[in-house]
Amino acid sequence: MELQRILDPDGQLVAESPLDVEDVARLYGYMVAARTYDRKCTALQRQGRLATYASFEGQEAAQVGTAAALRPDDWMVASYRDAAAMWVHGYPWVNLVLGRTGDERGGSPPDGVTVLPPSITVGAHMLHAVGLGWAAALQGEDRIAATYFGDGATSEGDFHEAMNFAAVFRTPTVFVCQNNGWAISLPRDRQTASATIAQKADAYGMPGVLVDGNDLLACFAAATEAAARARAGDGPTLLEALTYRLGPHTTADDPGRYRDDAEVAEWRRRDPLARVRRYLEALGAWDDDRQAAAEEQASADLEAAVAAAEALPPLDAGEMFAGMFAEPPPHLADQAALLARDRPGD
Amino acid sequence: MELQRILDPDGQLVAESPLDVEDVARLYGYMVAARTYDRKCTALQRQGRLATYASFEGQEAAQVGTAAALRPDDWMVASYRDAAAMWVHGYPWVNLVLGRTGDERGGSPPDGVTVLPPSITVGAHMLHAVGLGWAAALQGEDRIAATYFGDGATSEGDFHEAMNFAAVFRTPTVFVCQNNGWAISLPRDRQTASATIAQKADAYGMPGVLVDGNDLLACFAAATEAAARARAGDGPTLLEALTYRLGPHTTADDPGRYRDDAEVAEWRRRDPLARVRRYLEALGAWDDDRQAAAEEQASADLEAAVAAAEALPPLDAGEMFAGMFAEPPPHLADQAALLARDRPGD
Amino acid sequence: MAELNVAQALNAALDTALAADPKVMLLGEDVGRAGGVFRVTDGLAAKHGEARVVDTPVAESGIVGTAFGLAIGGMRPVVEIQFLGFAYPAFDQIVSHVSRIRNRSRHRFTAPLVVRVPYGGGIGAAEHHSESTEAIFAHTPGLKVVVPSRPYDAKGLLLAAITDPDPVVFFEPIRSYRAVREEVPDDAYEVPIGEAAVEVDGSDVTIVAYGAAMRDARAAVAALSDDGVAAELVDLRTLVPLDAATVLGSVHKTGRVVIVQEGHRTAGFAAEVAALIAERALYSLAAPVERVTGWDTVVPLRRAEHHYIPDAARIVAAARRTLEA
Amino acid sequence: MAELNVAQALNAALDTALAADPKVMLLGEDVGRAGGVFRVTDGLAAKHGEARVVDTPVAESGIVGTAFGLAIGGMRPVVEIQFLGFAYPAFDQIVSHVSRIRNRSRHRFTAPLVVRVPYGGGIGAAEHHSESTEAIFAHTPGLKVVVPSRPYDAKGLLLAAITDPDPVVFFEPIRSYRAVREEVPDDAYEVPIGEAAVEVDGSDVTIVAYGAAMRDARAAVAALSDDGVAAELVDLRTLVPLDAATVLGSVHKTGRVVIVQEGHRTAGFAAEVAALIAERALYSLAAPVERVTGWDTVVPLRRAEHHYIPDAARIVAAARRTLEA
Ligand SMILES: Cc1ncc(C[n+]2csc(CCOP(=O)(O)OP(=O)(O)O)c2C)c(N)n1
Ligand SMILES: Cc1ncc(C[n+]2csc(CCOP(=O)(O)OP(=O)(O)O)c2C)c(N)n1
Ligand SMILES: [Mg+2]
Ligand SMILES: [Mg+2]
Repeated sequence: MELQRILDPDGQLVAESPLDVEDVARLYGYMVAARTYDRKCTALQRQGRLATYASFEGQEAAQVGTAAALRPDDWMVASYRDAAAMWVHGYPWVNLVLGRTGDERGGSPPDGVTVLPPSITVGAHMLHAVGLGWAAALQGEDRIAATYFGDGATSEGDFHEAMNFAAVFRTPTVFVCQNNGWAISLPRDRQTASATIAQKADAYGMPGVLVDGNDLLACFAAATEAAARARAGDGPTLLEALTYRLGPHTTADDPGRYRDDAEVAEWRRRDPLARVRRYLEALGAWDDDRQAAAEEQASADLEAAVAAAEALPPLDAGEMFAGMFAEPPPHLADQAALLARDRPGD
Repeated sequence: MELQRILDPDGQLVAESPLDVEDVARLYGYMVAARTYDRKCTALQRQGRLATYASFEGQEAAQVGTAAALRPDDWMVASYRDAAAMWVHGYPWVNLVLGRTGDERGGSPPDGVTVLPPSITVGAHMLHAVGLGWAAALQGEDRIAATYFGDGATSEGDFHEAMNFAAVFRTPTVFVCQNNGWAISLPRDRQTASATIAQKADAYGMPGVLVDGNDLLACFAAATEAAARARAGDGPTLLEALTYRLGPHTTADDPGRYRDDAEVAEWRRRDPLARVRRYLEALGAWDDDRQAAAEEQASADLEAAVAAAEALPPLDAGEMFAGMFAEPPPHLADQAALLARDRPGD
Repeated sequence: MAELNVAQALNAALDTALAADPKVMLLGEDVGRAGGVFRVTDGLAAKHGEARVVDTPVAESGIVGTAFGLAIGGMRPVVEIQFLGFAYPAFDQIVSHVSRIRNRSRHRFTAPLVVRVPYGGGIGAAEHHSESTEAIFAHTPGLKVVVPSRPYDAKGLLLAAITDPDPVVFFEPIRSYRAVREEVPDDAYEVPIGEAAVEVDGSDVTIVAYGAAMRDARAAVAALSDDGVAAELVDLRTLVPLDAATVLGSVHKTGRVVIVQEGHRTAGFAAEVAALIAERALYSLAAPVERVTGWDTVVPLRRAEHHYIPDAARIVAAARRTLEA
Repeated sequence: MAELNVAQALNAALDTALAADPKVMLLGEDVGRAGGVFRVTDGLAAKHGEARVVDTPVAESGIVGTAFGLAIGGMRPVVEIQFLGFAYPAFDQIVSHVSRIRNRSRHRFTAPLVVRVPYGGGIGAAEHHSESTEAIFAHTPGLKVVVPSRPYDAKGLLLAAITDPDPVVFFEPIRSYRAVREEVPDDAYEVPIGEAAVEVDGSDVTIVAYGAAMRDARAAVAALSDDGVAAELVDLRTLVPLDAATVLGSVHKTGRVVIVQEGHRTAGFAAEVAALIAERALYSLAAPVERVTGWDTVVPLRRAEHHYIPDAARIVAAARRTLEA
C-alpha cells in the first residue's frame, strides 16, 4: 500500500498543497498551541496538579490535519491521547484540563461542541461514531462522525464490529487510526501481523488509506477526501496515519523499559512541526516572531484554562449522586442521606 | 478471489483428485451417514424427543471434506451446526444425540477424542482453537486445532481477536468458515460488505482461501494444505467454504419468512452428495446397493445411539451440583441440602 | 381492549412507539423480516419499514455500541438481544459506556435507549439460553432495570422505558411470553418505572418475586390460600430503582418474607432485598428471611432443568417455614 | 523471609510458580518487558523468557479466550487484565466459557486458569480504573473468587489459585499494592481458597471486610478499640466459595455486624453476606445489619472520589449504631 505524502520531511512539497499558505500557517499555529498544551500538562502532572497525563507529542500533524478537515458540526469521538484533535474541533482547553485534574465536568463541553468526552477504554468508542454518523443520516443531516484511535485499538473486537457496521450500513464515519508505533510497550509489528493497518479496510469492503501521519498536508487532504465521501453518502473510510509517540505512554510510563532511544531520535528528526515551519519560513509566511507570539498566546490561553479549572470547587456529594439520572431516584436519595449522616462534611 | 474447485456440480473432475477412489467412497459414505443423522434428528425433534435441532443439510461436503483432512489427535472446536465434522473426527453419535436431548453428558466424548462440545454461542469458540493449537506447540506436539463457524460468526469481535492472535503468535490453527449464505434470516451480503469472507484473512497477514464448499474434494484439498501449513509451524489459514443451508436455521425457524424457495431449489441442484455419487458411479465405485447399505448402516448406528441416549436416566440433583467444581465446595453442599429438603424427589 | 399474551403486548408497545415517535427505531438480530426469535417484532418491519426495524449483523457489542451512538445523536433506539446469554459480548458497552455517559458528561450527552433481553429458563432451551443474571445489571449504576411479569405491565413498562431519559435494560420472561394472558388497552399508556405492585393482599407472610418467577409465586399464593394462609404477593416489576417502601411496608405488616428469584443464589437480587430487610425491617421480622432461588450452578439443560428452577412447591415450603419459626 | 508489599508478594508467587511448573505461563498487555502497569510481573520475562511471559495485543476477550484454550490444552495460564474495568470486554469468555467447560463436558475438559485483576479505587485514577465489581463474578457459577488484602495472603492465595483445578478470578487491591507490607516466606506455600481469617478477635461487634477495604476496616477496629469497643475483624479473603461458617460464628458471638465493601451498594457482595445472616443468624442479631459500601454511582474521578470510598469513619459510625441499637 502506498504512503500518501504531500510535504516531505525537509518541508518540500512533493504534491500539490490542498491549502493556501495562510491556512497552512493557521493550522501550524494550532500545532504550536497543541504542543504547548501537551508540554504544560506533563509539567503540571509532575507538580501533582494533574492526574496521569498521556502526551501526544509527535502526533500533532495527524490530529490537527485530520480535525481541520471536519465541518464544525461534525461529530468527533476520540481517545485520551487526542486532545489536539478535540481542541481543534472546539473542545475548550479548560474542559481538557479539568478532565485531567480528575473532574467529571471536563466531559461537558459547551453546547454546540459535538465532541464526546475522550474515551479512556480502548476500542469501544469507534462504535459510537458509527451510531452518531448514522443518527445524523437518519435525521436528514449531512454531518458526519470522525473517530480517533490507536494502532493498539485495532486489535479490540469492537474495532472489527465498528468497521463492519459502518460498511454494512454505509454510515458517514471516518476512522482515523494514529499508528504511533506503540501500544504502551507493544510495538506495532507485534500488535498485528498485517503489513499495514490501512489494508484492514478491505476486510470490510471499505476504502483504506495510508498516509504520512507526520505530514500535516497529507493528513488534511486524506481526511478531506474521506469526509467528502462520507458526506456524499458513499460510506466510511479507514485512514492510517503513520506517526510516532515521542513521549512516554503516560506520565506513569517508563519507555526505557521497552524501546531504544535511537528509534525515538530517528522520529524526532521527523518532527511534524519542523517540516511545516520550514515550508512556511521558506515562503516567508512564518518567522521567529510569529513563533514566539504563537507560543505566548497558547501559554496565556492555557494559564487561563488551568486557573479556571483549579478555581472550580470539586463536586460535592450531592452533585456526585445527581450525575447518574435525569431525575434522582429514591435509592440515591437514601444513599445521599446515609453519606450525609456519617460524613456531614461531604 | 478465485473459487477453488476440483469436482464440478456434474461430478466431473476439473483438477486432479487429492484422494484415490476408495477414499472418496469412504468419505462419501460419511456424507451419507451424516445426512441420515441429520434427517433423523429433525424427525426426532418433531416427535418431541429432541430439543431444538439445527440441520446441516447441504453442508456435508464442507464438513466431511475438511474434517477428513485432520489427524485424529488434532483438536476440533466447532459449533451447533457441525455434527458431521465432529462425528468424522471421532465424536460419537450418542454424544451428539444426548446433547440434543438436553443432557450435559453429551458434551463428554470418550477419552482420546479431542473435540470440544459444540459451541452454542456464536463467535467465542474460535479463540479456544487458537489457545489449543498454541498449547500443543508449546508442549512440543505437532497437533493442530481446527475451528468451524459460520458467515454470521465472522461479524463477532471474537472472530477478529482470534484471527489476530493466531497470526501474531503463528498458532497452528485452521479457521473453517462455512459460508452457508444465511445467519438465521440475514443474508450474507448484509452480514458484511466485503465481497468474500476469505479476503478478511489479509487483514491479519494470514492466507485466505475460497473454496467451493459443496465440493468434497476441493474442501479436502484446501484443508489438507492448511493443516500441513499449520503443522509445519507456518501459522494459521482462513478457509471460506461457500455452501448453503438447505434446511431451516433450526427446527424452530420458518425460512419462508425471509428467503425464496427458488434460491433453495437452485442450491438443491448443487447438492454436495449428488456430485460425489455421480463421480463414483461413473467410476463404478458406487451403486444403489452400496447406497442402500450405507443408509441402512447409518440408520442402525443411529437407532442404537438414540436408544442409548434415551436409556440414560437424567442427571439427578446431586449430579447437577457435582458438575461445577473438581471438589464440591460447601455452599453447593448447602444448596443441595436445601433442594433435598424442599423437593426430596430430585 | 384485547386479550394479549406478553409477547403480543410487547409487540403492541413497540408498534405504538414506532407510530408515535419517528426517532424510535428497533435494532437487533433477525428483528426485521423474521420478526424476532420470539416474534415480538412480528410485522413491524413490514409496517414501519426496514429503515426503522433494522436487522443487524451478528455482533452484540456492535449493536449496543451503535445504538448508544444513535441515542446520543438523537434517536430512540430499542435494541433486542436474542437471549440474555448473548448480552455478555455487549457487557462492556452497557457497563462502561451506556450507563455512564450522562455522568461522565454531567448531563451534556445522554443515551436514552432500551435494551430488551428475553431471559430465564423453564422451556428446556439450549445452553446459554436460560440465563437470569439481572443482578449484574442491577449492580451497574446508571441503568434502570425493569422486569415485567404480565401483559399489561409489559406494554406499559416498555412504553415508559422508551420515553425514559435514561437507559433501561428490559428483561422479558421467556416462559411467560405466551403463557400469561390478560386484557391490555389498545391505547398508549405507561406503567411507571420504579413502582412495585402488591398483586395479592395478605397478612401472614410476604412473597416478593418478579418476572418469570411470578407465575410460580402466584401458584404458591393460591396453594397457601387453600390451606388458609394469607400470603401477600409483591411483584417488584422494577429492580432499579427499587420500590423499597412497598417491600418494607409489606414486611412490617406480615413479619415474614420469602424472596423468590430464578437467578443464581450468591449475590443475586434476592440478596439485595434480604439485605434491605435486615437493615431496615429487622425488628419487624418474626422469622428468618427465606430466599427461594436458582442455584450456583449453570442452568441445567432440558432433562435436568427442573432441579434448578424455583417452583411453587419450594416457595410454599419456604413460606411454611417462616410461619413455623 | 523478607518484608514485602502486596505487589512484591505477588511477583514472588508468580516467579515461584513459573519456576516450579513448566506449564505455567503469564499472558497480558505489557506484562513482559514493561513488567505490567503495576510492575507485578517485573523481571519475570527476563528470567523465564518471553515465551512464558507473553505480551499480547490489546484485546481482552482474545487474551482470556486464548488462555482458556491453552488451559484446556494442558497449560496453566495466568492472565493479567490491566484493570478490572478492562475485564468487561472479556466478560463473555469468562462467564460463558471459562466458568462452564467443566460442567458442560461433565469434567471431561477443564480450564484451570487464573485471571488476575487489579481492582478498586482510592488512588485518584482515570475513569474505568477504579472498579469494584467483584459481585458480578461472585454471581457467576463455576468461578472461584479470591481477594487478598495483605502480602502473606496474596502470595499464598495466588499460589493456591494457580494449582487449583478450577478457574479463579483473583482480585488485587490496587491501593494496597504498595501500602501494606509484612514478612513473607521465601518458599512456596499456599493459603487455602475458601477460608476467611479472623484477623482480630472481639466480642462487641463483627466487622466483615475484604481486599482494599481491609485497610480501612483495620483503622476502624483500632479507633473503636481506643474507645473501648472490642470489634472482631473478619477478612473474607475468598468470596466464592464463601466461608459462611466463620462469618456466622462471629455474628452468633457478637450479635452485631457491619459489612464493608467498596463496590456499588445494590446487589453487591455485602448484600449476600447480609442475606446469609438474615437467613441463618437472625436470632443472634441484637441490632440491624449495617452495610458500609460504595454508592450506586460511577466511582468519581480524583477530585470527588473521597465521597465514594468507604472509609474508617463510616465503618466506625456504623459499628456505633449497631451498639446503640
Ligand atoms: C479496553 C482497554 N484495555 C486496556 C486498556 C489499557 N490501555 C490504555 S492505552 C493502551 C494502549 C493503547 O494503544 P494504542 O491503541 O496504540 O493507542 P496509543 O496509546 O498508542 O495512543 C492500553 C492497553 C484500556 N484503556 N482499555
Ligand atoms: C453470541 C451469540 N449471539 C447470537 C446467537 C443466536 N444465534 C444463533 S445462530 C445465529 C446465526 C449464526 O449464523 P452463522 O454464523 O452464519 O452460522 P449458521 O447458523 O448459518 O450455521 C445466531 C444469531 C448466539 N447463539 N450467540
Ligand atoms: Mg499506539
Ligand atoms: Mg450462516
